[in-house]
Amino acid sequence: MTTVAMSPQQAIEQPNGLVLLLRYLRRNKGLAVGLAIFLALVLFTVIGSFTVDLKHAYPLSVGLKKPPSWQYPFGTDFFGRDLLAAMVVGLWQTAVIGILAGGLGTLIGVILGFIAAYFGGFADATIRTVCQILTPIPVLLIQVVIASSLDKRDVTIFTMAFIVVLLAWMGPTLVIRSQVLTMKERQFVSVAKLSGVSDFGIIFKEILPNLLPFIAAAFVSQVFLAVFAAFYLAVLGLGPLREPLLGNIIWAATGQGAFFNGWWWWPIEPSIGMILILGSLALINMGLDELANPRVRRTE
Amino acid sequence: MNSMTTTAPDARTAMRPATAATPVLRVEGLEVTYYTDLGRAKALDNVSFTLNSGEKMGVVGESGSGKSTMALAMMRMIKPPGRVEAGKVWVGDTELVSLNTEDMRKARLGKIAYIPQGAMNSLNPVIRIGAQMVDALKSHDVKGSSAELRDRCFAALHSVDLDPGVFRMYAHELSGGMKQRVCIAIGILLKPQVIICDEPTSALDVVTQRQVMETIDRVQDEINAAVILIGHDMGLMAQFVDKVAVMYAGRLVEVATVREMFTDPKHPYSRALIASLPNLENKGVFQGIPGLAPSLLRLPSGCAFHPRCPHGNQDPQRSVRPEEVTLAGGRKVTCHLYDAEGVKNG
Amino acid sequence: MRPRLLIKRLLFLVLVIWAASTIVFFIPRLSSRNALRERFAELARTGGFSSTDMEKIIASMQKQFGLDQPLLQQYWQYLNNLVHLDFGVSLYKYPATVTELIAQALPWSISLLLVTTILSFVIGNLLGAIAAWPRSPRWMRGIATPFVLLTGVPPVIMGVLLLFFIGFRLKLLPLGGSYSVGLIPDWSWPFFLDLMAHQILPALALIFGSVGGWVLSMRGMGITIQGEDYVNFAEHKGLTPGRIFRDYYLRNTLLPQVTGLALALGTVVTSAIIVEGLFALPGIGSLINVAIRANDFPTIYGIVIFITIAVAVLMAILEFVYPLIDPRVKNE
Amino acid sequence: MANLLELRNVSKVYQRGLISSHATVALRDFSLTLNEEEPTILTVAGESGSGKTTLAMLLLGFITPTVGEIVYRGKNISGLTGRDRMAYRREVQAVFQDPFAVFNPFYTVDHLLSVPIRRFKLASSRSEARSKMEESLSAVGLRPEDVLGRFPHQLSGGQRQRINVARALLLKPRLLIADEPVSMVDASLRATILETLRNLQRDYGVSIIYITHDLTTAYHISKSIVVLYRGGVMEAGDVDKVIKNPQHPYTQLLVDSIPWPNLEQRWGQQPIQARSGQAIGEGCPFLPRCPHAMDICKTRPPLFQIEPKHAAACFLYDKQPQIAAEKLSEQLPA
Repeated sequence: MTTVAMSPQQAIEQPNGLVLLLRYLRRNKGLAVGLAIFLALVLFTVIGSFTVDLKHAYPLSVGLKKPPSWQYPFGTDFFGRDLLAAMVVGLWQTAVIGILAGGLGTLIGVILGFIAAYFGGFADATIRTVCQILTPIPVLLIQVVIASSLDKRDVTIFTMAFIVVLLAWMGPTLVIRSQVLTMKERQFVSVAKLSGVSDFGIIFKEILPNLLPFIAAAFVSQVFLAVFAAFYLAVLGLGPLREPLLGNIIWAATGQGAFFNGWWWWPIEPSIGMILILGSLALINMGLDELANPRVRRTE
Repeated sequence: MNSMTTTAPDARTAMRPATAATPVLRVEGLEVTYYTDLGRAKALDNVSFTLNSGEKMGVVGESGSGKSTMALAMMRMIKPPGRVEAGKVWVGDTELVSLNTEDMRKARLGKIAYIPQGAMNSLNPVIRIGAQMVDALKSHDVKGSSAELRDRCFAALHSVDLDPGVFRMYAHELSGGMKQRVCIAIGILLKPQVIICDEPTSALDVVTQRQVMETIDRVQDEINAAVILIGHDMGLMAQFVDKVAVMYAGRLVEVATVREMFTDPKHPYSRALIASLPNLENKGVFQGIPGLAPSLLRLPSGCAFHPRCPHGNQDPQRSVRPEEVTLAGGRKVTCHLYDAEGVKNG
Repeated sequence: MRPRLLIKRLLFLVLVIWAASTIVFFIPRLSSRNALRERFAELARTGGFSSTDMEKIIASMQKQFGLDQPLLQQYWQYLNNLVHLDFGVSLYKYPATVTELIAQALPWSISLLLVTTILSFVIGNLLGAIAAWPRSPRWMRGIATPFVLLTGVPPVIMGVLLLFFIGFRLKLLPLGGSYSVGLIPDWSWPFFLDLMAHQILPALALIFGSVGGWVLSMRGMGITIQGEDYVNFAEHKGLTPGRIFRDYYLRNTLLPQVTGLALALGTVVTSAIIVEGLFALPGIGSLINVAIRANDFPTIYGIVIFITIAVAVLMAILEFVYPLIDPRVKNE
Repeated sequence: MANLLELRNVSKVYQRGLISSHATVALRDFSLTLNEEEPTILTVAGESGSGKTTLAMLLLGFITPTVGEIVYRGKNISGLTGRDRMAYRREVQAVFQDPFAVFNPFYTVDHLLSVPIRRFKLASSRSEARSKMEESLSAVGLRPEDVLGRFPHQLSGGQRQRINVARALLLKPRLLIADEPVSMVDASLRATILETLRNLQRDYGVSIIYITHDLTTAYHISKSIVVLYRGGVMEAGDVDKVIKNPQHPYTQLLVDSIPWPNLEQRWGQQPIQARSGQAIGEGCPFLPRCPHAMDICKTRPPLFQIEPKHAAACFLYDKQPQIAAEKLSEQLPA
């Protein structure tokens, strides 16, 4: 019954999308920094994959334990890998695992979330209960169990991604489900029904477009969790040992006591790489969260 | 024709004792501008009026006309990107705009109280109602044992005819009408000189609405405060207030007693507003006001109402901004039609 | 809490534990590897073991462990043991049962885990609340961004960096181990101080890893709450800023955060596994670390289930405690 | 020709939660008949919780009745499928209350008009669709170029509610459910929207059910009125008779509480008793707050005929002839 205390009608033309995006980024520095770092990493990997001989990323391809020099800008490690090549390949592989596992996890989450929320009833009850039962279980430990029971030799990046996604889909499922539940009650869905739109039409044309910011945020946080999990397993020595995954490099470095033997560059470089990846993903996630939750955005 | 009640129209005002007409509230030249992304919007433009203790003034106008902005400005609660540009607000002998933040904080509820529109969630959901009253007292350095403070709260609850048991209840245990009356009780705890009600009953049913308005009326008599009722329901104004101020596009376009406003509105916008009201007599007659409320970002030239005004397409209206004039009997109007007739306010 | 809800909650708890143990039971059985054979193969490689009669030993061991019975039979037996908190026998430290190992390691980990979880909860939420509160100073409001970057630093990297710079280079704090060599553990004050000194670096590594998450979630919650009408009305009532911050803003923002506490313990435990390994602390973390390296499957599974039970029980307790602090929930 | 829409003894009971037996009766034994030849404007008035919105949801087919059935052109609506269902959708439309919530924020406002045109195939070509949209927009006093192509947040509440009404104009349904169409709109715009709805009925023969708590606008636009309280019909009949000469104690309290916008009509003679919260059993729902409460009121009062086209469910008039609930529509003038 309250009068519609609306902001005065904006007669002027709304500035186009790009200007709005830039203005939003200026106000939301976290997202800007995150995107910048992420782009830098992508550039590093793309340029690296052309300019550097990727075979040097594997053991016994170059001289051992050389500190960073003109010839080996990132130096070499105890096993004779050129760390620059190793970093390029490692970043690329981490990205593959992250995006694969994150993407799959989000996809499962969106599908189950929609089914549970929109069709409700028995489907909703089972999906919700399964998610609630699985939530308290520490996901990383189960992944450790899975990884440790696999034969070391046939563990590849893809099996890693599969292990990671196995128990990562509950988060997005619950988030998307609650969003769809609130969206379903909104009046524009009733109006769409009145306009003769079918159930599927409502899901894909009316509800899904409004959920894009949430799905994007869920995807980024899934990639973050996937990269974190892959790194975690690698550091425990459960990853694909031959691949120069950042986690493997650090596991090998700490194993050989790199710090104490003065090879400081060996553990530092992958650590910085990992911090940049996870940090940028976390910042982007924070930015997307604000985009999805208008009230949070308002105060910047 | 009307089988309704037939008490004399001005029965209520006649009964009020004739207090000395010292204005308890004087607002002079209040101006507020919002610096939004899309440009500067002058939400309040040189608003001035006075109010005596025990008097009720209604403030009406379309959404975006600046009603709520005026209330927030008087309480100095305008948040960025808005800013109070100029003006004075005198409550009794204190001027609020120049007070420092600490004194202004004490003045809120102490001298001037605000009853919110959304009573539904204006009460803290996780602490008891009593705690939310006592902390208001303590924040204004009211001394006394917890028993004394509690009794003071009981008195306030009693005057809004709420059972003292509400003191120990939580917000989710109260109905909409009860929550609104708790807000009123909080408003009168420190017996302020001015009470601003920002559409207090717009979220309530019509029967509860009448109950709440009667509570405000009784409470006002008890502490002899001046009351400003902000709203858009002209019927409520007819039943409750003594004088009516009409706002349009951030300006006060007319101020008159409720009888003058309803029987002989001067400003074309007031006249159109009164005519558009559904009434027992004019069943089936629909007189809307053409056009739309102007955007504060790009106000029409001259008088802001000229695009929608029947007298609007002539010269002074289109080009020159009208000044407020005082007509016979103290009525104020801001319209070129009355330039000659009224006395300029300088 | 009405009894009906009590039963529902306990049933849910049992379900969670059953789910975890079932997953942990079946997954290894699906994989082609045979734990025993690998264990002995490794022993044979390190000498002192002729491989000829190994098959016979493995067969007898399997019978003794009941691994040769049909899968369902094993599963039933496994669940039965679980009910008596018997996680089976550790392969690596043979005579000791997993339960004994856990019992030994638990006291060491308890202090580290609880302290880090509580500390990062308190620090994280306070910083998040201040970051979202409009009245706090300008630079405080920008605090969220660096902390978000912090969430990007896995505890093990933080541990390595701390170990190297503070431990090795500046020699301020011990490099590892739970107490200095040569000290006899007793309830004396100096021993306690020494113990604490050894815990600082691992605790810091864990806190840095999880505090960012709390800052982020609290900041989002804080911004939402401070837009609420009751905070606005509190200001209209002329309340002192301190009261508004404490009774209206903090109280309403902290409640939802408490529910996340139990889950947080789950994540801190998983990080502790590596950090304890890194700092050679004799807690649950290193126990599972060693078990992984030694393919000691019963121990790994035992610890995983134990941690799940702990987290699930804690969640149930929080579920009971919550209505006491949030009046709206009481009359559910 | 079967009636356009019939509600036969429709009741809706909400079971709160699986465990608790406490069930709230949102609507009790409500019957109504609407036929196409006599398009009318019927007001369903009541406070919040009276069941008026539940009735709207039932009529729109969003929820199904617990007891009784809703029949559209002779067929029960819950069983409609395929072409029949689309026909029902096409002929029973709604205007909702909140101008913010009706628009999908992702699309421009045109989406609200273009989707029904496409789904109900109201236009053969894009240009015809465009002209239909422009025609309905100008009929509600909006310049199409000011509005089309814009996003909802760029328009004022008044503009948005007009587009909402334009959508109804565009579809020209047989029955329009207007659920509080003007309560969130400024006074100046209220008259225009009410006039558009009235013209819809007068010129295009569209029956309108105007759901509101605001009796002033109800008196102004409708021919007949049904007053609901806690799911039960208290009073019904010609709107002039019911508003100017209310018989049921609840209607008297309601009418007396209306703040009429003129000084001669003072309000506030009827004392108000606080609305008690506990669930009423079988008896008259207004019993706990009724100044004339009698023992007999503990049983359910039927409708009594006070004068032609005016009935009230109150034992004060038990000497008057009783009317069965099914015959409610006969009290309502076309």
